[in-house]
Amino acid sequence: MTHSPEALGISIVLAGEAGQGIQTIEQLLTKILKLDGYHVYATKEYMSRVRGGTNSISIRVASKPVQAPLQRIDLLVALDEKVLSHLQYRITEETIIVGDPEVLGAVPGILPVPLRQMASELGNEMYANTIALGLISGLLAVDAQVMEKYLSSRFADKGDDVVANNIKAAGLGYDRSWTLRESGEVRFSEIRKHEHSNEIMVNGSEAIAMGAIAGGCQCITSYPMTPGTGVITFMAQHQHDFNLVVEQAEDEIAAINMALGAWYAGARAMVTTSGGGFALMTEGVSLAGMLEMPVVIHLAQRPGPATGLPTRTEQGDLELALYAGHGEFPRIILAPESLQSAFAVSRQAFDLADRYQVPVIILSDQYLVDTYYNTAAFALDPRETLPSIVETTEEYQRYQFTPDGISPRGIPGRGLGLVGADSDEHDEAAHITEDLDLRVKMVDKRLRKLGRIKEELPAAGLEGHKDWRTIIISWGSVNPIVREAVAELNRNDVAQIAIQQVYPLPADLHQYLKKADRTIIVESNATSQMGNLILRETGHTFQHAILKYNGLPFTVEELVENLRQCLLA
Amino acid sequence: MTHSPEALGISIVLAGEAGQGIQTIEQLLTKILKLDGYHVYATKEYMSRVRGGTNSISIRVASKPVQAPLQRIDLLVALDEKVLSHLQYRITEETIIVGDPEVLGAVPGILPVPLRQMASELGNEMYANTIALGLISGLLAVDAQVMEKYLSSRFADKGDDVVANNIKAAGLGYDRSWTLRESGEVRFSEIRKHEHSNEIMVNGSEAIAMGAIAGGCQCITSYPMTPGTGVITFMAQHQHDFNLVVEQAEDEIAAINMALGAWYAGARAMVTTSGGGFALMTEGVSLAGMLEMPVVIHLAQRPGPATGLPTRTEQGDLELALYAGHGEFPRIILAPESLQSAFAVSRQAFDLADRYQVPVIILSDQYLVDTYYNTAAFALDPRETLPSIVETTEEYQRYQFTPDGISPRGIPGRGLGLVGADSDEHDEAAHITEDLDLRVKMVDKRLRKLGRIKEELPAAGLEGHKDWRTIIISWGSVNPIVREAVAELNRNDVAQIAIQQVYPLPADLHQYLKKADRTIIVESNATSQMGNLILRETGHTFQHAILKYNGLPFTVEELVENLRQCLLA
Amino acid sequence: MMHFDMEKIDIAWCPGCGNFGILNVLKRTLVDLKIRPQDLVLVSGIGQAAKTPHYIKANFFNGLHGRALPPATAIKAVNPELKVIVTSGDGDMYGEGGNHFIHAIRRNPDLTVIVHNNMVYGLTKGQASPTSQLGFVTPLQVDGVFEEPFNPLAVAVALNASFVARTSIHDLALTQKLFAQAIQHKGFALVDTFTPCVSFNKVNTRQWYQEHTYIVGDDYDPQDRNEAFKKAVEAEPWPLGVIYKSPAKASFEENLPVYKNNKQPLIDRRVQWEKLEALIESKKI
Amino acid sequence: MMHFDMEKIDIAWCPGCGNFGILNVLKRTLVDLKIRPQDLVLVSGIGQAAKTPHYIKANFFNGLHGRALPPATAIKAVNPELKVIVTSGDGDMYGEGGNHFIHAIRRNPDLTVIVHNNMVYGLTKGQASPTSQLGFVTPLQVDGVFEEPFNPLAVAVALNASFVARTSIHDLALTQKLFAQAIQHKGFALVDTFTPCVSFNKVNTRQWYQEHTYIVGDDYDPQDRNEAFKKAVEAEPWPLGVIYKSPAKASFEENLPVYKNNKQPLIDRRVQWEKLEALIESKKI
Ligand SMILES: Cc1ncc(C[n+]2csc(CCOP(=O)(O)OP(=O)(O)O)c2C)c(N)n1
Ligand SMILES: Cc1ncc(C[n+]2csc(CCOP(=O)(O)OP(=O)(O)O)c2C)c(N)n1
Ligand code: SF4
Ligand code: SF4
Ligand SMILES: [Mg+2]
Ligand SMILES: [Mg+2]
Repeated sequence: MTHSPEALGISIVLAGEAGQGIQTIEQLLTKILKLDGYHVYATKEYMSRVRGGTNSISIRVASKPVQAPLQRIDLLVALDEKVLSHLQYRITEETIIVGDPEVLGAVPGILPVPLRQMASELGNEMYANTIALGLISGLLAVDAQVMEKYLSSRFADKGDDVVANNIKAAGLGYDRSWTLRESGEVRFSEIRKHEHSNEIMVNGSEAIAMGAIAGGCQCITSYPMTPGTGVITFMAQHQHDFNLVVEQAEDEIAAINMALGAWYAGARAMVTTSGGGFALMTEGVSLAGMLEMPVVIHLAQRPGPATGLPTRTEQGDLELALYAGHGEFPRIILAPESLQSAFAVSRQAFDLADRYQVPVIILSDQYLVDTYYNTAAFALDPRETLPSIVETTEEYQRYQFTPDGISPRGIPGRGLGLVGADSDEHDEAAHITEDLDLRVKMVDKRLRKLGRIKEELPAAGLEGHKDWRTIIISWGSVNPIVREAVAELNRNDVAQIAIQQVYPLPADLHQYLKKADRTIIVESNATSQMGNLILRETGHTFQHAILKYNGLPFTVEELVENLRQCLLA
Repeated sequence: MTHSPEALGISIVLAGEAGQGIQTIEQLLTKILKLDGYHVYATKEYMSRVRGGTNSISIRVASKPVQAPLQRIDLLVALDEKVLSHLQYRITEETIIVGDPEVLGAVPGILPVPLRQMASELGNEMYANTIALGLISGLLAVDAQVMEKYLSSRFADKGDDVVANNIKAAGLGYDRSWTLRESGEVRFSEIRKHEHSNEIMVNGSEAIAMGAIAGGCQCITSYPMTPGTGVITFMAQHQHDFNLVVEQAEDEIAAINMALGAWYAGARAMVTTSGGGFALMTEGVSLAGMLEMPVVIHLAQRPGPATGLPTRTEQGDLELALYAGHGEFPRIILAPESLQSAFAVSRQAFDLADRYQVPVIILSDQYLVDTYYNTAAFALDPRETLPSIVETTEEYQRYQFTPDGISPRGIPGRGLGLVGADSDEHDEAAHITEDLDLRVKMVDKRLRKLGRIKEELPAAGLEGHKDWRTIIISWGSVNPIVREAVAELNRNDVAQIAIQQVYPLPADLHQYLKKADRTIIVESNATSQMGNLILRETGHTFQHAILKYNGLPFTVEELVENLRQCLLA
Repeated sequence: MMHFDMEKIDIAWCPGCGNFGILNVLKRTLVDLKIRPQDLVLVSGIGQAAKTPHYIKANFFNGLHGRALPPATAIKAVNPELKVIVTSGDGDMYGEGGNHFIHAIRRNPDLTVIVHNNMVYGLTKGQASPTSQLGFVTPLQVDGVFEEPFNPLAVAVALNASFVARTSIHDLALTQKLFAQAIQHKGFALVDTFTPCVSFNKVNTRQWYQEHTYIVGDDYDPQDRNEAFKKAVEAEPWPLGVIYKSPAKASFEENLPVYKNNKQPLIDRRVQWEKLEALIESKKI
Repeated sequence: MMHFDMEKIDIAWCPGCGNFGILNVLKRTLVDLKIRPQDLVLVSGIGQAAKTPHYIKANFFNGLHGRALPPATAIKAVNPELKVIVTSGDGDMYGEGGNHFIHAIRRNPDLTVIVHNNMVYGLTKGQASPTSQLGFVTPLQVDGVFEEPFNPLAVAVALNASFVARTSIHDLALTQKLFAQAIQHKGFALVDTFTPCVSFNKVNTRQWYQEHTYIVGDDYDPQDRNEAFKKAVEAEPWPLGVIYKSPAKASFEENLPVYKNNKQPLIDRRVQWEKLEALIESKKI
């Protein structure tokens, strides 16, 4: 394998029980690393419990921007002994394991750091985590001043003592790191630093929530469900600033029906949920189809069926999203791959929903919403996201027939007209009908919008050298991992199509697939749902499917390995 | 067109407002026709209201068994004037329209029969319907004794007067028919009579309900929803005889979760619903997948999206049935085409669910459940439908790994063991787990069952001459209509595959499609959902799709016409 | 009254159905209260009662069976200037929609909720509804209903609903009075309205309602919650009138932070670009 | 007590969580009542409380969030010989599961329903539950809860539930007494159980419960529905004990025609082939 620390950066993992404070180390560490000019990437895997168990945070520090997890661990900070078996498969001969011998016991190959004892000496065991932070910072050659400055500002509101103690604790760890480095016990390859103080660090949930706000979202109604909850939580925190109605519904059925009512009355609204909650919304999705009511649904996938693995990741709900709701009506499904596109797609979702009067589903997953890295500040220009609402006249008819099937959308109280919305088959004025010829016209009207959507959505595009013969396809959060793996392969004959527009699929997809000698699909599910969709839409069958469904994201190394095998076959 | 009354029989339509009594005429008439030795077929189309509007019942009387509706009307009994415009498109120059001039007014081309006046002369306007009945019976040359005998037995419990008056009324109509026939005003081709007193007449709902009882169904929990309600209503009526628990749930979510609880405790249970209700059940379908709990779901389709056309027919929920529920798990979907197969499939559904521990969906539609004709009495042999439940030992583990993925199913209270059911990812003992290797094994175990199902389900088979070059594919209730249309076409080069096993599709399908020069798909929906499924499963794209989605079933004549056009193309 | 009448429509109800009375009284009340059709939204689920919005010339949202309250709540939250009235059936509101009924009361949006309580499922042809009385025989409840009938008033009192009333359509004057009070009340106002289904409920007829109800006396104080509970559980005869009024409380919309300092409906507000820029900026560290 | 203990398990609750107390009291009660694990089914939805069935050695059905009551009802209907106990959370039972809560009470299946009421959503990290108190601040309810808290006891009394009790896990003896009574009661028996969530509810702590509750006196008569309602709406201090017992009524299973003349569980019955043959025969005319 070619993956060297030089190429891939350094892979650090913080692991321990829920409640032991790895999150504290993580939050401080990633910020300090970023401030110091490193490219930082972090993702987490955790159990569905509040205390105990084993959780881990994987951090990559690199000379170039990175957006994918590594399998290998270079530096493991183990806060309890269960961690070692939990992460066994990621630990190599070169992995440096740092831990407190008091906690871990006598594990061979461990670099013992008496964190607790050192903390006690400082007067409080709580500082063990800060010591660990200093230690890692030192091992990574972080500028001590940057570290101290950040700690000062971070703890400023806790008082001078806390600041001083934290700086002291971090310093203790930092000093220890020098001993280790100098003794030659720990040596990481050098990582270049950059000036990127203009970049931001947010996770997928935050990116989606901010994108929604930029998209004019004014109302979010949802029922808590991991990993969908992050979006509504973020919006709740910022509701005062952004004039948001944030309502925790009694169930997901209420949530989606509220969102439809909100759009009807003139607001832009969304819901956020996961597979089980979305399953409950499917009648409401069908209602959106019939009412031609815009609505934005964030569906953050986790492994199913049923309750499944609530805090893990999967791409197992694509088909559910595609076909949810009885009867036939158009929809749009978008699966952002990165923080930038999470923001952009989420913003765009509101415009698309409004423009075509269809449900738009943002299909993310636990991996995407819980991952963050430094990235360019989200661009806010152009600022126009005016809703396409018309002032009604007395003759206004909500479902007026039009060539492209899109009827001007009025709202109650704005104009002289009256605005209906009807879940039965209806006439142009939205009144219930049993005229079966009208029925056919209304079905055609609704479906016609899909033609328009297909015309207007962009092409997929292909990434790779012009001599490509193999195409690798993936979608959503898997794309950047494939991208890095393909870069690692470094072959002229391999190209990638990274789908983010799941439905309707980009029109140019078929043309590329037809030309390929070899096609490979990569998905985080067991039945290759995207492969099935592409087959259905283009008739194309993939030669290889690389599928992962143990609840964890792909890693770069395993994808490189899997792709190599496919390319050999 | 070749359709002659000789070939197709006589097409009679009774039409009027809801509440005017067309159902009474229908019920009496079809019984009498059957008793008299005719092959009788009847189907209804009605509006979503209790009174008013326009409903119609189409009856075919033929020399051979018929199972498909005709477009053409030979004899129209119009109980109100709205009927004429409502049925305009089915009325030809030859159509004989019988109606009361008092009610219809002076409509040109109508054969006026003063039904009301005649009834008043008998002392009660209520008898107008019986007079109409006699009239139609006479026009069809029904044996007057058969008619009278049936009326006597039918009204016996209402007292001698009612019997006498009904016979008198029917006689009046009957006599009038002779005048009409002798005057030459009405002349139908002769239809042969047969001895088939051993045959039964039930509609699709009743066939499914009886099949369920034969399949050992002991419990039905549902929330009323047209057109799914017929099945639970029939079972409610017969619950005392068959030891059934029949419970109207508070909503569809309760219904499916109750059914799962019932199977868990050892009963065979089902739910019946339509698209909107099924949409609400999808989280429960996913739960069935995770619990590996058998369950039988009758999904009677009606046009969507949302409330749509509640009393009409469509095949628009195939994709919903296929992909309902988040996450990945196997399921079986069966779409019966006839009363015989409605009974057989419904019975079989319980065995399949039990055997493979998966949800089995019976996909019918309003047309199928509301249609009836004379058919052989349902065969009850062999009588074995023993549930495959094991007595548990102390070591019992509900999700024990097995080569085919099917674990022996125990139930609580039967044996020394304990039986768990868990909606989280779980270990063999059904306990919640976050062991991600176990997760993969459990996914594989669940999906492995599909392989077994595919092996054991029968082939599709093809109907047609050995020289076929064109294949016409349809599914469910559309099959018999295609069958009759293909017979009408009478071409050696056309064959039919009538799918009733929707998922997994029959294994031999692809082999036929590959050999065909021309393939045509016929479906009652707007987007060719079966076509999409076949494309996804076999890579095959149909040259022609004949799609109907105005809420009415196909008719033989329109299919003949459509197919001819495809064959010319 | 003219402006709430539809032009030519074919009303899908059976002759003699109590829904006609409710429709007429409602239209008359709306005229009396000088409500503009443009400012009114009628919301319903699915059922015979739920067709009411199709027969009144106003804005309407005829959604899913059981799901009238969530969109109604949201409409009001998005534009508090609209008058929002829910007209739906007993099955819709207390059966399929039961969870929303509970939680909407807890939220207390400023809605008028008229439940056409015919103690049966009309549209689906006669099954028991949650309010069907013990022993009521139907095609599904062949031995008669044995489940404890749902008492919407008692439950609403238990949830401390802000306005709880019962009327019966045999008394048009009372019905109009209560509709008017409910519409003028700020907060969740329930008017459970007894109404005959002439096709599927042969027990609880217009006459039966007349004979089995009485109007609460002028001395009855709907502000006493314990008394209200006692009244709410009374049956045969059933009390009609305002059964309960909770101590004054803010409506859902009033509680929403978004309207605390600014009464503009959401539609009139735009994205706060500066604040969003600042928020993004704050993520640089 | 041994036979309800699991071998080696890793309980996913936080140290100090009230669920431990409920688990232990429940196991002890089951032993005292001499219930065989094989004859017991524990049913739950999803949440921290809903994990309880995984920690008791018995049959269990751990279904979907909010959906504990429908399968529990069906299990009892299919095999009335089983003892069925539901142990789930306040969000599960009164939020997502609210509609089943209402209608299960109406049906009155012979279930014991223990609601671990910690006034918060534990598993999803601290959002308000329907029973969260006014002003309770959470990551989602940033200005504090303003919706009227759901009062399960008052609603149960309004629905004429057959057995309605409240306990608090700070009082183990009372809890065991009430669990035992509820399990022995025939019909729907609700025990709303106050329990601290040490991670996400810093207001309603063990001590808070201790300080804000009292046990109803011996003179309190739970058979008087109006008195029960008064008691049920009392708060701060909250009454503990049996709040209401309805007049004796048949359970759901007893009402089912299938058990009227034959007590055999369904599993022991076979298809009535002769009757089916006769039914088919009857369709020949
Ligand atoms: C999800 C769903 N389930 C079931 C139905 C069928 N359905 C339509 S109306 C209705 C009940 C109507 O009863 P009610 O609300 O009392 O209204 P009524 O017709 O008596 O006025 C039912 C069950 C539906 N449309 N959608
Ligand atoms: C359909 C669905 N919606 C949401 C969730 C997420 N969820 C799991 S548990 C829970 C709430 C738990 O609260 P409660 O029932 O009070 O239990 P606790 O954890 O407090 O014991 C939620 C919202 C889910 N699993 N399924
Ligand atoms: S069925 Fe009943 S509720 Fe429906 S319109 Fe007729 S009388 Fe009214
Ligand atoms: S989060 Fe709360 S309810 Fe859950 S285990 Fe911890 S203390 Fe108990
Ligand atoms: Mg009703
Ligand atoms: Mg809770």
